[in-house]
Parts: sequence; C-alpha cells; structure tokens
Amino acid sequence: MSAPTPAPTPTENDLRTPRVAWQHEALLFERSRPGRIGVTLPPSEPGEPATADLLPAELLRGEIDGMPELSEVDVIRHFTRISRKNYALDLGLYPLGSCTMKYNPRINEEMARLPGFAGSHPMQPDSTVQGNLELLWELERALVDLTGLARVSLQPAAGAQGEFAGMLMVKAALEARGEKRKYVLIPDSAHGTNPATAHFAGFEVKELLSNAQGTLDLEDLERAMTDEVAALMMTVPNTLGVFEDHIREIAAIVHKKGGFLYGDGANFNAYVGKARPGDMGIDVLHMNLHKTFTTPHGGGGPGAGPVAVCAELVPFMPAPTVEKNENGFYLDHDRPGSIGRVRSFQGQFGVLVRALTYIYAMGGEGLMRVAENAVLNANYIRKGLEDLYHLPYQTPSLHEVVFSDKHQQVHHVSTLDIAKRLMDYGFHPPTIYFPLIVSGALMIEPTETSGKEELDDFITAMRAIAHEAETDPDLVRGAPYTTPVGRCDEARAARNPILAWKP
Amino acid sequence: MSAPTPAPTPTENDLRTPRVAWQHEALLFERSRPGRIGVTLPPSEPGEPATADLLPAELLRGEIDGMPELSEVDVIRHFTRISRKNYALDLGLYPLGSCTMKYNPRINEEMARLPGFAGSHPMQPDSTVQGNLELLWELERALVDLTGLARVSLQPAAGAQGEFAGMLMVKAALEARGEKRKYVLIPDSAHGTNPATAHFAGFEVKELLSNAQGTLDLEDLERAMTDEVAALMMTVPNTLGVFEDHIREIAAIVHKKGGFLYGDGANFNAYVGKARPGDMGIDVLHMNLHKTFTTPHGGGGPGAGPVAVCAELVPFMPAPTVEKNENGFYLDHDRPGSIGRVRSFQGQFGVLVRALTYIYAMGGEGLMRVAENAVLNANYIRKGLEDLYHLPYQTPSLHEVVFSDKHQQVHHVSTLDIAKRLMDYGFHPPTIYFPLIVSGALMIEPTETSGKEELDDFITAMRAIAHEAETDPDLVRGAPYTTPVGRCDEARAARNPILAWKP
Amino acid sequence: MAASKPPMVAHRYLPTGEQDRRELLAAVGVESVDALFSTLGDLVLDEPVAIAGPMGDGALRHHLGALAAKNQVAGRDFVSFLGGGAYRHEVPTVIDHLLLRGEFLTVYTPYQPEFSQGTLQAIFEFQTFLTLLTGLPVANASMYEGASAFAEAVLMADRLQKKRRKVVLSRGIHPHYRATLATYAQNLDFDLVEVGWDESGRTDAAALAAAVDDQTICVAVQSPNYFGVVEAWSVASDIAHAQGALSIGVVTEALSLALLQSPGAGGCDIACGEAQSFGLSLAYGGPYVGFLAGKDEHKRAMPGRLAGETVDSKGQRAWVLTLSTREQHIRREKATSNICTNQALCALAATMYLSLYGKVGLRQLAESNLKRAAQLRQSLVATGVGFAPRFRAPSFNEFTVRAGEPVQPLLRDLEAQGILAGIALGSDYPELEDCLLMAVTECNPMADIERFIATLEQRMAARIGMPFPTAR
Amino acid sequence: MAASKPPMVAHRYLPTGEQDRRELLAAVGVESVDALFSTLGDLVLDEPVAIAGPMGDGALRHHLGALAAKNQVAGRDFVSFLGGGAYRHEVPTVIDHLLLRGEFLTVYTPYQPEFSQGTLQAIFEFQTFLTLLTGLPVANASMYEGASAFAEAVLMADRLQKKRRKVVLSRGIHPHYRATLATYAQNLDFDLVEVGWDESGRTDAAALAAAVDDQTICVAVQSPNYFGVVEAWSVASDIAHAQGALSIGVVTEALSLALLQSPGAGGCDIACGEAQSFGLSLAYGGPYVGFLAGKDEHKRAMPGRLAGETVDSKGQRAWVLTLSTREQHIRREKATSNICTNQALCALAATMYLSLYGKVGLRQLAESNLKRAAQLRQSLVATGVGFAPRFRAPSFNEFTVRAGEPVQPLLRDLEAQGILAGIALGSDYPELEDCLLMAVTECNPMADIERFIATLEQRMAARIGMPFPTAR
Ligand SMILES: Cc1ncc(COP(=O)(O)O)c(C=O)c1O
Ligand SMILES: Cc1ncc(COP(=O)(O)O)c(C=O)c1O
Repeated sequence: MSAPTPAPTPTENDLRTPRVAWQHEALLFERSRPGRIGVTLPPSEPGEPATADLLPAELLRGEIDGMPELSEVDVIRHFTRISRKNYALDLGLYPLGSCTMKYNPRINEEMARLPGFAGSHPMQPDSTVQGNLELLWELERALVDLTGLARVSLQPAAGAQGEFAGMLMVKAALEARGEKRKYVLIPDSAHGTNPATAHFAGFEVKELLSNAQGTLDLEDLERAMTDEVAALMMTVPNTLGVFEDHIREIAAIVHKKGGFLYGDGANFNAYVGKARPGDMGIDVLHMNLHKTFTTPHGGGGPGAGPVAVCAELVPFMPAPTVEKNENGFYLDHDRPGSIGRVRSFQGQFGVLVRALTYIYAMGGEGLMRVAENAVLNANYIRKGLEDLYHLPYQTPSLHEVVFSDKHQQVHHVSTLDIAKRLMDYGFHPPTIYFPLIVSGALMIEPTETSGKEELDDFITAMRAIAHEAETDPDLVRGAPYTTPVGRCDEARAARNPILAWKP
Repeated sequence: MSAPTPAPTPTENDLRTPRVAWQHEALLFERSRPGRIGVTLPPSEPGEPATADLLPAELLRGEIDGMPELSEVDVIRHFTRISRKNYALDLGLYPLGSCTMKYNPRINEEMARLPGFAGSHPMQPDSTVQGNLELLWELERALVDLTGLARVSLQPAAGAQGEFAGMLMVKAALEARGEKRKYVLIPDSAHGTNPATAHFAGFEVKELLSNAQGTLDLEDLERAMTDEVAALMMTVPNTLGVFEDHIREIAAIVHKKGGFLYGDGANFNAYVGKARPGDMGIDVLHMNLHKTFTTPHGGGGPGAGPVAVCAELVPFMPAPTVEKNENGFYLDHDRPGSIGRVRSFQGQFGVLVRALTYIYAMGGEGLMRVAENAVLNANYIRKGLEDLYHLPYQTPSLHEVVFSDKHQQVHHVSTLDIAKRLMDYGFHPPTIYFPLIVSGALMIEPTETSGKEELDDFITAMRAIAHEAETDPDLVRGAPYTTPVGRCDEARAARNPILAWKP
Repeated sequence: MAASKPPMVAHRYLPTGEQDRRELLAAVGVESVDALFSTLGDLVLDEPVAIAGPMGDGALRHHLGALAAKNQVAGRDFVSFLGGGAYRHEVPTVIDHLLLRGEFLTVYTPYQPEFSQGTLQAIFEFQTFLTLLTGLPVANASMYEGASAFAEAVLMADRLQKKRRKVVLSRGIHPHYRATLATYAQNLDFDLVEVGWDESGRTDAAALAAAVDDQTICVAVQSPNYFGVVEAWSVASDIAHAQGALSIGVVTEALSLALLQSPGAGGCDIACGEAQSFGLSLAYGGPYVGFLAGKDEHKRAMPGRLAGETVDSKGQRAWVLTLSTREQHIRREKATSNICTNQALCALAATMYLSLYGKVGLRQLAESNLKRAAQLRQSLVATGVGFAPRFRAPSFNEFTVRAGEPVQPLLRDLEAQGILAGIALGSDYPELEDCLLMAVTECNPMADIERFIATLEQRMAARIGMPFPTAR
Repeated sequence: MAASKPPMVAHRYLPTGEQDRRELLAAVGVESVDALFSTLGDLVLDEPVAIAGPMGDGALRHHLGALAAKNQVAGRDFVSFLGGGAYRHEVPTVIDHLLLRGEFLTVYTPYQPEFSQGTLQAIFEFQTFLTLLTGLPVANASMYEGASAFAEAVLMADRLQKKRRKVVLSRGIHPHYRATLATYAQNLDFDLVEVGWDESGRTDAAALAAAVDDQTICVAVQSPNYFGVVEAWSVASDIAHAQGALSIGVVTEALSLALLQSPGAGGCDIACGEAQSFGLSLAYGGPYVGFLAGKDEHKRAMPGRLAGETVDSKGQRAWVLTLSTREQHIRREKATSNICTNQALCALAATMYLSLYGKVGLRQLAESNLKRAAQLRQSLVATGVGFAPRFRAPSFNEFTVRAGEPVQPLLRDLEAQGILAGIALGSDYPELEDCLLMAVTECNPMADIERFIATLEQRMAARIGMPFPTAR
C-alpha cells in the first residue's frame, strides 16, 4: 500500500465542472427536432387497407405530443454520453455490501443472445423448445446440487419475488397440514424485502433483536418461536456478513415448533460451493442470480430469484415446472397443490441462460474458490481498515464487513460524507446505512473478482479519507468534487417531485 | 447560436488532473500479477504426446519474459478505462477534413459478424462460399453504378493500396501499348499518399502548383502534360473541398497526350450518388470505404480501398476477380494481364460487408442526399466562421472548408493552439496543417451525419476561441486543460524514441 | 477432486493467484482460507459439488449452442403467428450495442446519484415515455413484467380504497395476468370477481355494471384484450367512477399505445402492462419489462422505484431516486410493495427503442401492424378456407379465429408443415375450444400470410378431395 | 424516382429534416441545395443511381442474412483442416465486447494525442507484445496483412542496403506473399531469386548459400513455412550475415511465436507476417493484421506508424505517434511507404487476445495446437489409410501429407462428405501435386480427427472391396 495521493479538493475555479457542449446532455425530448427519425420502416405493401377503414375514430389517438424525433446518430450520442456519467463495475471495484457486485462475464451475454434462445416464443409447443426446457432442467439440477434442497422453482423474477413465492409455499404447506399460523420472525438485521414479503404473503412480522455478536439469541428465539409462528426468515450469512454458527440449533428450534426456516440467499456468494443450505436445516431459500451467479445488474435489473425448497414444499411450487418423460422435456401445468403463478410465462429466461453459463464457466471446484476468495478479500479489507474505522461487531466476517462512522462522527463527518468522498478517489461507495442495526453503517463487499492491488487501492483511499476527516472535515463534507454532478439535493426531489418531463 | 459559455481555464489547483486510482491506467505489462490468466483452456486430451517429443529443444523458446498475466476482469477494466480517454464520433462532431468522420452504423457491425461471413475461410472452395462471392459481386456492381466506370477491384486494403493498384494498372496499360512513361503529375494540394504511391509504382513525381482559386491552371497543365507523363493524379473535389469545374477539359488535356486521369476518391462523399467520376473523364479512381461508406476507422483502420477502372484498364486488374457463370460465382485467378496480387486472399472482406450494408441502408436516393447534406453542412460552417477566420480561397466549397490561422497569428495564436483549445469545448479538432498549400490550415469536414444544433455548437465554440485569441491568447496557447493529459511533447518523443515497454 | 489433480487456483474470473493468496492470508493472519470458514464447522464440504466445468468460451459455445440448436424459432424454422402477450418485432441493432456498454450493463441500482446520472436520466426518460404513451402523469421505473405489474396495480388500488373489498376484472385480461393476481391476492382481504364478454368480443358492459358496486375497489379491463379485440376504456371507467371505484387499464401489446386511445384519455386511473414490444427479444418469456402509471395524487401509493429531477450542490439539474419512503428498504413491512430489483436494463432498451422510432416511426409501425393483421383477416374471409374471425369488434395486430375443426390436431398438423398458427384458446376458455389467437406483426412478411393461406387451401383440397379453391 | 413518390428527406443516418434543411439553406444564402453543386454543371445526375434501398435493419438482416446463409462454414457445416495463412482459433467474446465500444470503434488515427490516449496506449501495448514475441526491439503499429507486410519488409531492407540488387527468398514462403512481393517490387530496382527446399521440407541451405552473394539485400525465410515445417532461423540468418545481407523472418501462424524460437533469437534482422491468429475471425481473408518488427538502428527506415512514449505539459506519461517524418503525410514521395490507414482495430483485438491468454495461456494454447496436429499426423501414419506425412522435419500445427491419389477428386469427394481436408498444393507447387496442406487447431476436437480417419477408412474399404482396417 503506497502513500495515498490525496484526491482533488475544491477550489474557486472548479475546472471539473463540465462545460463542454455535450456534458450537460439534455433529455431526449429536449433534443428532438422535427423531421428526424431513427429507423427505416419497410415500404407499405400494395393493396394495404387504410387505418380509418379498420378502426373507428373514437378508438384512435392523434399524434402524441412530446414524443421525440431523433436520428440514429442522435440516439447513439445521447446514450453514449449519458452512459459515461455512470461509474461501473467495468471501471473498478464496486464494493456495495449485500449486492455482490462481481464481474459480469461477457460470454453470458453472448449465450443469452443465441438466436435459438432469444428468438423462442414463450407460447411455443414444448416439442419446439426442447433446448430451453433442457436448459431449465440443467439449471435446476445445478442449483439443487449447490443448495442440497429437493427442487428449485426458476419462475421468480427477482429475490423479492423468490421470497414471496417461498413464503406462499410455507403458507400452503401449513394449510395442507391444517394449520393457519399468523407470525413470521425476522431479525432486525434483515433486508427490507423480508418483512415486506412476509406482509404481502399475509403474515404479521415479529422482529427479533440481534445480540452483541450481531447474531440471534437462541433463548430469545426459543421464546418467540411459538406454534403461531410460520417461519423464521434469516439471511445466511446475515447482513453483517456473520455466519450464525448455531444455525443447526436454530433450525431445530424452528422445526420443533413445526415452523419453517426461510433462508435469504442473497448472500450465497459467501459459501456457494463450499457448504449447502440444505445441510444447515434451511427449508426454503431464494437465490439472487444477479448477485452470486453474475448476471448483470444493469442499473437495477433484470435479475432472477429462483427459490429452492425442501421435499415438503415441492407440491406447492409455482406452476409450471419443467419435467421429463420418455418424449423429452415438458412444462407441467397440472400441479393441483401449486400456489399458482407469480408472473407470466416461464420466468426471466434470458437471465437463467446467463446463470447456467456462469456455473459451467466455473465448475464445482471453481465455485468453491469463489466463496473462498470472496471471504478472503473481505477479511483483508477488514484487517486493512479496522484500526481507523469502528467495527461494531467483532464476530468473524465472511464475504462482507460492516464498519460504522463512529470515529469520524467525532469530527462531524458522517457515513454519507465518506461515501461521497470515496467517489473522488475513483471508487463506488459501499452500501451505507444498512443494516439498520448499525448506526452509520458502511457495508463493504469486495467480492472475489477484484485482485489484491485493487483492494489495496481501496484501503489506501479509505485510510486517506479517515485522515482527511480528522484534518480537514469540511473537505470530506463537501464531497464529491470530481463527479459529473455535485452532491444532489434528494430532499428537494422528494418535497417537490418532478417525475417526468412534460411537453 | 447562443452566447458561448467559455470553456474552462487553467488554475493553480487544477482539479481536472485525474488522481483517481485508475485514471492513470498502467500498461498491461505493468499490471501483470503472477498466476493470473484471462481464459480457460480445454483440458488436455488423454494420450497427448509431449512437446519435447515433437520438437527439438533448439527450435523451442522458453517462457517469454514480460508477457503479462491478467484475469478477464483485469482486461475488461484496462480497456474500458483507457477507451474513455478517447474522444469518439459516438460522442460528437469529429470534423476532420479529408477523413469523412461520419456516423458508423451499427447494423454494419452486426452483418459483418454473421457466422456465415465471419466463419468462412479464405481458402474454401468457391462452391462453399457462394454467398461471399455474390456479396462481392453485388458490391462491385453498386460501385460500378456509382462511379460510372467499367469494373472495380475490391482487393486493396486501404486508399493508399488502391492508389498503388491503380497506378500499377496505368503502368501496365501503357506498357501494353508499348509505352514506358516516366512521370506522374500531382498538384501541390494532394494528399501525401499520392506522391508516395507514384514513387513506389516506379514513377517520378512532378508537382503542379495550384492557382489562386486553389485549382489547377489549365495552361500549366497543358505545358506539363507531355507524352512522358503517365497520369495526372487529382483529388476530386480537391483537398480544399473545391471542385475543379474544368474537369472535363483537364481530362481532355490528359487524354490527348495519351495519359490517364487518376482520381483520388477519398472525397467521394462530396458527390456520391450525385455525379459520377466516369462522366468526368476519370479513368481510374480509388474509394475509401472507411470514409464515404461508413466502415469504422477504429483508431486508424481497417479500411478498404476499392479501385474503379475504365475499360482499357480492366485486363490489368489485380487477380483474382469475381466472375459468374452457369455454375454460379467463382474467383478468377487466370488473368494473364493482371498486375498480380497486392495482398493475400480476397481483400478486407469484413469491411466490404459493412460497405454494402451501408449502401443498401441508404439506397440510391439516400446516397444523393448524403452528398447534398454533406455539402450543405460544410457551407453552413463556412458561413458561420468566415468573418472571424481567414478563408484563403474564396472558391465555392463542397463537403469541406479550409480556413487558416492568419487572423489569429496576429495574436500569436496558431492553428495548433486553436485545435487544442477546441478540445476544451468538447470537439475534436479539424485536420490541421493540411493541405500544405495553406499555411496553418484548418480543414473542416462536418459530414452529413451531424445535425444543425451540433454545427451551431461547433461554430459557437470556434467563435469563442477566436475571441479568446484576441483577449487572452495565453489561454489558448496553454490549451487543452480538460483532456486526460495536457499538451503532449511530440518533439521529445521523436528525439528520444521509446517505442515499447521493456521487461 | 481427483487426488492427482492439483487444486484450482487461477481462473479467468478469479484474479487471485497463488502468490496473491498467500499475501492476503498472511495479512489477514490465518494459515489457510478454511480458517476463515471456521464458523461453518463441519458444514464445509470436503469435495466440490459435482458440476461440469470449468469451461472456456469455446466449450460454453459448444454446450449452450447445442441446447439453443434444439429449439426451433420463427423466421428461421417456421412461420409464426404466436402472440398472446409476447410479440415478435424487429429490434434495432443499436439497442444492443448501447445496452452492452459496461457503463449501463454493469452498474447497480442508482442509489448514489453522483455516480449514476446516466442510469437516472434514462429512467427519467423511460418514465416520461410511459406518461406520454399512457396519457397518465406519473409512471414508475419499471415492474418485473406485465402480469405482476397488473397484480401490483390492483394492490395499489386496494391501498387507495382501504375500506372496499372487491376487485372486478374482465375475463378478457390475459389468463397469466389473472392467475398472477390470484396468487398475489390470495392472502389479502378482497375478492376477485370476473366478468365475461359479449358477442362483439368486448367485456360485457351490462355484466360489468351489474358486478360493480360501492364495495368495489377497482375495475380492470385489457385493451386490446386477450382475444385481440380493442375495448373502449371509457365503458369500464365510467362504470367504475359511477361507483367511486378506480379504473385500471391493462395493455399487453404496448405498440397499440401508439395508435389507440390512451388509457388516460379513456378515463383510466391506473395503466399497467407489458412493454416487451419495445425492443426486447422474445427470449422464451423474459426478461421483459412491466410498466405502471397513474395519477399524480396517487404517486405515493405506487410500488417500485421513481426517478425525479432535482439540483446538485451547484444548482445544476440532476436526477435522483425519490419518494423512496414508499419502498421496502425504508418502510419495510409497511412498504407499497416488496419489489427491489426491477427491470432497469429492459426499461433502458425500451427507452432506446422509443427514441429510435420516435413520434412518426412508432405510429407508422403500429399502423403497419394493424394493416398486416387486417390483410390476414381479410384473406381468411376471402378464401373461405374454413377459418373465420370469431369476433366482429375491431382488433389491432391480433385476433381470434374459429378454426372450424378441432384445434389441437390442426395445430400439430400445421406445425409439421412449418407453421405455428396461433394459440389454442380452449384450455383457458373452454367456450372457445374451437378458436385460435393469431398475431401478425411487421416480422410477418406477406409471404407468411400467403404461405399460411396456401397451406390451408391444400388441407381443404385434401379434405374435399379436389383442388381448392375450386374455381382456380 | 417515381413521380408519385415525394423526395426523401428524413433518413435515420441523416439528421437534417425538412425544417433544418430550410434553415441551413437560408443561412448559407442559397435557394436550393443544387445551387451548391453549380461547379459540377451538368455532371449532376437527374435521377438517383438505381441501387436498392433504403433498407431498415430488418430488411438488411433479411438480405445480407440470405447471402451469409449461402456459405458453409467450419464447425457448423463441415469439419475443416484448412490453414495456409489463415487459422481458425477460438476468439474470446470479451474482445468483441470491448472493440465495439464507440470509444475504440469510431475514432480516427490518433493524430491528436490529448484526445486519443486510449488508442495510443493500446498501440504502444501492441508494439510491445510484438517485440516480446518476435524477439526484436521495435515493432510498428500494424500493416495491412501478412503479405504486404512482407513486401514492405523487403522494401525496408532495400532502403537499408541501397547499393545492392538482389533479394533471395525461400519458396517455402506463402505463395500469396511471394506474389505480393512480386507486385510491389515490379518497378523497383532489384531481382527476386527463389530457393527451393530439401527433402526434410526445409529451405535448401546449400542452394541458399549459393544464391546469396555480396549483392544480396536480404534473405527471407518463413517458419513454420508454407508446408508447415519449422525452419531454423539461424540457417538463413547466418548465410545472410556472412554476406552482409539482412535476414527477414516471415511468420504466417503467429501462435507459433509462443512456442518456437523467436526470429530475433534466431538472428533475423526483420520479422514480419500475419497476426490473424490472435483474435481475428477468418472472415474470408480479412481484415487481418500484419506486423513488422526490426532492430533499433533500423527504426527510421520502418514503414507505417509508431507510437512512442513522452510526457505532457505537466510531466505525466503520455503517448503520441512519433517518427512521422518517415511517413507519407510529411515526407510524401520520399516516405518509407505509402501506407496511411492501417489495421488499428485489428491490432487492438490482437492486443486484447494476447492480454487474455497471457504468458501461460498462450504457451499452453500453442502446445495444445502442436499436440493435436501431431495426433492427426500420428493417426494417419498408424491407420495406414494411404495418407502419409510428406516431410520428416518437425511441424507446428500444420503439415503436408501425400494423399497417394489425385488430390482434386479426393478433395471434392471429402467435401461431399462434410470434410474440407486441406489445401491442394499442386497449383502453387506442381512438384507437390499429390500433396495436401492440413492444419489442426484447438477448434478441431478429437472428434474431427476421428471422423476424418473413419471417412478415409471407408473410402479405403470401398476401394479394396473389404472392411478396412482389415484386422478390426
Ligand atoms: C439480503 C437481501 N435480501 C433480499 C434482496 C432482494 O433481492 P431482489 O433485489 O432481487 O429482489 C436483496 C437485494 O437487494 C438482499 O441484499
Ligand atoms: C485525399 C486522400 N487520399 C488518400 C488517402 C489515403 O487513404 P488510406 O488512408 O485509406 O490509405 C486519404 C486518407 O487519409 C485521403 O484523405
């Protein structure tokens, strides 16, 4: 770790302010000029009927005011320009905790675009999409092997929908047992989708407080786990990056009372290929293919949230499932116990292609190394920063480490300031203010796809900021200085929402 | 045209200096770390022989010192980062005169990558590449129609090689007539490849001086055009963007003496689809597909330089040509008069696919509009700047306009300074110091693919610089300030050449 | 792991070689990486999970390519008239070239606006496009796809109408959408009431009026509906509003929005549906992009993300994610939805598509779809091959035909001749068991129509044992 | 133009609508655009040239796709052992993703270094890779392809040896390369003397020594030569140097540089050739990327562009194009070459390829090519199907076989069975009219070899009228 070059500081005459014509790229709608078009439409066919003869005027609309008119080069320039205002994984470390921003392999993209996949219609007869069905089958098998559970539904569109499908299956299984349970237990460290999901699945949430180690207190749990409780939803490792070493006892407590142990698998990267949730006593677990399995986030999606289930939950899986008989593969719509569909068609198929591509690109041993290196990198960062940043929990970290701004708060520098200042050093900030149980949390997940020198650069930058916070706190509070725009006024946006351009 | 916002000016504490970790991206070789690899190789086959059993030690080399070791993500980040230090056509106007930096359509790229094209081997039997041969045939037909000449050789790899092939055909035709001519006439405004080509084709160059209109003087020409002269090489329109309105007289003078009129078609964008070189009396003309026909420049190539010829030159075309008989298309290697090959295989095939894609994307009428709009845009810029920048030739402009720095030299601001300052305004500079007949030339070719608002922004920036040159010449002389690196010391590079990294 | 094989260290996606690993371990202060997994105890596997690999690009192309090659696809392997909520449209190549830029592809949700202005501006543009197309003033940053967008729209209406207990919906809504709603609503406190259609193919207005009462949360209708029939939004809206209920307009073929009266203009309070038609490939059903738009006064009840305009510290225009107190990461179990990851990249593709087609192109494309479908419809009538349009109300680019013979064998027969003629309606609508749903887009050249008609004529000729059409 | 059709104004590549055009014309001060073409007089066409279009992406995919579909390609349509200067290697997908970034794709030659550091750094890296691979200290930014690179190398040697008059080259050099040299040299002042090979398949050392004298500019040898045989560079170099001539090493299969002694180490003064193997698709012969490397003292005689390191105004490292006084745009008819546009993007692809494979991967790949080819060679010998290696000297991934029967009908017969067995040598080397050139790369799985052998066995069985191999 070399001595840090300080990142830029503000001056009167801030040259970073972009003044070139296109750095303030206007909205598409503002760029519109009459008469432009970005496509060439086929000429009309001879003998075509007229629109007015096909649809009565009252069903038609007029020209849409405000729709832009742009040429192809306008569109290319617009999106190329604005894209450059984003920081990206392809530019460097993106250590967002809980988000597993790992390298998105490009071969995934090539495979998802194979015409045989990309061109297949979701309503085609099974006989014409045997390749798709076989792919879904292979992916389900791989995820079964990695989770140690009985089956996997590939239908959910994202992690939250996987949770939703999972909790509906829990509910259905309980009902099949003749039970109607009211509560779901959720630790206070949980991701927001967990309580939101439990609510939409028709449960009431009971929050469990984390103990001083950031884990669950077994006695608390024993007390809370009544026969009115349908499930405990827990994240493994939890959002502090800590593995609940009593997980099998936890499962036993839950199971003894007839409840289900729901695993939030968003953090699967910590142990993928290294240990199996099924072995831990987890009954149902969703995975985020857009985290552990490298499908790109794309600015917020699309992802996919397959949900793996134990044998008892299999009858309730969303329909259709992929099955195989002597004629080949087929979609099985005839699943009487099913919770039904959570979406149209067969799921985020293109995302599933990418995930399977990744799985084969790594192989079983490779996936084991993924978890190992993810954990090693997180611990290296922990070691590199723990003297300067407050570590609220001393428990061993797996794939991420959570600091707080306690030491910097002394100088009135907050987590937000640190995050913004990191941008001037060329890094995306960590996840901030989550988990909620840590005040001013800085949640750092380097993943396995950054090398040592990049971790060193990041540590160097974080240390430099800690130093700046002591010696020049205003500097940190005013950051960032080198980004396409300065610190944005989020309060104003919420107070006076402008949610669309108006013609 | 709104009032210009001045571009950034330098300060003591220049925040534009990138300090973030990756903005000084090191060389690949410097980034190497032992044990990394960016590919997964197939496992070795059982029963494979050993290298040492196949090749004696004296024919083998050891490990190559200095070869880098990098993972896939390292490579992605490296090239993504350095790419962002380039300005690009996709970011805005790139008004390099003589270079025709027009929009590069992306469908061209998709077509060139069709597996049937990209996967075909140049030595495949003709029967297995009928699609390739038909494509070459169609492209030749289209270029024949656009040039009005008899045939087109698609073999040359770039404009300069097209010139070379063209001049060798001239030589061969003269020899077939039993003549051995020594000289080639070239106007002083010509591109450097013209005299260089003439030299390598075995001719001596005689330079013709341009007259006050920037065109050829017919009397001079008549005097110079002896029967020792093989050809006149002229650029149409010439490098001032001026069309020689006496072109048919020029052709007559050359032809009368038994010479050939060579047209440098690098500027074909000025009249493509609007007029035909064959009608002008041109006997042989190369085209730059990477200019007029939108194949991307890619930082300096690849391009392609097809050369169109009149009937007399057809027997001498490079072999092989594409011909058609009752069995389909075939490569004709059996051309006894041919000048031979100028390269291996059949030419820059992938570039040719792109060019044909573009031609069909435009159609005949579309190409006519290309020339019209290219000329209209150049004249609009001329009009917008002629009061502030010196226009050395008043002759009407076609697709480009050449100014000089005469007015700015008064303030000791040069063309180079103006060019560098334009970067701070977010524009690529025009071609500078060419043509050589204009001292301090600024050669501006907007092409047809920028809209009025971008021309306006460019004019605004140029006007602002003219103003700065008067009021704050040091500002202009110190430019650029906002680029990834400041003004580069080219003299030092030439004095003490460092042409490779050394292990 | 075979004893003979050394453990894998280097891998193209793992930039930590032997030496780096040693240095990292030393810095952390552990002997081996397994020491870091001590909290897992004996849960740690001894052997890697048995999964094929590692594969390089070549092996992956080989393996996945072989799977892809087992599929048959429209245009290449057969003529297709499949629609039913997923439409084959030309995708301009520009979209993929731009989407694949790392700066769009490899970025997270734009929680840090100073590092995400590109994504935020694009979301704001997507939202704007959807407001223009739906005729409603607020649209969110995307939903997973049409069916869950519909379910979320109903849940949103429920939040806005807390005291009411009934949702009335047209059976003309896509069966998957209704099934998804049923799943989403199964633990919630309202009933779903479905209303059938009249002989024109539209939702039965009288039945609708009868079903809606002062307990009704909302009325939902799709247009063009699942049978391809264009509904008049105002019929349902007026009925809904008369009872204080909200009106939801569902759209599965977003291209129709360029030509047909917008849901907003037709009185809908909420519009939702699927925008796959705007530049997304069929991809066997996903990823697509759901949309949801509503009125300004309802924006705080909306699910999903919203980008909004603001200023930065220097007063320059900037965009941020906003109104996030609606969302799960702030409001947890009280959030308007559990949605987190959405379909940002698909929304970006749609934004690019809409900017390329633009005002004129989108309209022309919609009209050409309308006309091409009409040409098929007219040809079927004119040639008398036994296929007849089932409904008389106008349609857009999709319509229902009565086959005049059992549908399943017919479809199999046509499939064998390289034609996917449409979707059999019988399994979802037993009363339409002799009917097919056929879609026609700009990707069906006239040759598709001619080939289909000719095939039907041959079947007819085979059946009647003489040339058909007889007078030819 | 049909009278009924209004003239085209809008087009996706022409961002000048009707109104903009009017404004531009008004500002320029002309009535119509034709006024701007007045200097062309009656040369201006009345009607557009009759060329199909304008086509949208859909129509282009249809038209060009139909052409592409008329080709057959290796891997998909047949097994191929074609090489001969163009080799089928796996291309990592990463390359295309990066190459297609507008910042690389849509930029000109980096004459303005402050706006081109990305391209310049990549060129510098390409040059460095080529110095490492060739073992020579200076390499240029690229040449068109191997054959013209070779011709330029000879021209460069000629410049360095002004007074001499003879170029001696091995007949083992690729026929296209020798033909190209002949074209380039036809008007220059030296003779070309070709030297044959000995029974091992190497250039005949004795004949070479006899041909080289004190008038010799240079000696050029290719390795692996066109027959696939690995030459020892030092044989030619020593002969050349003994007479004060320069030695040129030609390489058409650049992958061999990872494994075989480098030209520099073998005493070559200049190395040149083709680097298509480094990440460029076959593409029916182009675009590929030529390379040219030499000694430090010869750098000012080099053709083509060179990037060099320097500093900017603040002393930071930067790259520029340098030594351009060698080039045509400065030196005009006295330039070292007329080359201007080169193969920058292809060189960039090669740079990416080399960084991905890296030190270990490139070597392993080369060894696997060597071994796979040896497996075919050994199988041919072992099975006794009548094909025998023609030369005994070692080869890399390509070798010459004697077919034992007329080659042309054999090739046609194998083609019909889905195998492109190799390149017939007879047209370029009449003395090898019964011989084939066969290349084997990592893209030939063992199954290719097995299929080829099985096919030969079947032919043999058919010929001898009994099962073959007889003992099976
Ligand atoms: C721990 C945890 N659980 C659940 C989720 C929700 O997953 P998704 O965003 O795919 O819906 C996330 C993702 O942000 C997460 O980090
Ligand atoms: C007028 C002119 N002639 C010839 C050339 C040479 O073409 P190329 O660079 O393709 O060899 C150029 C290109 O720079 C040019 O502008």
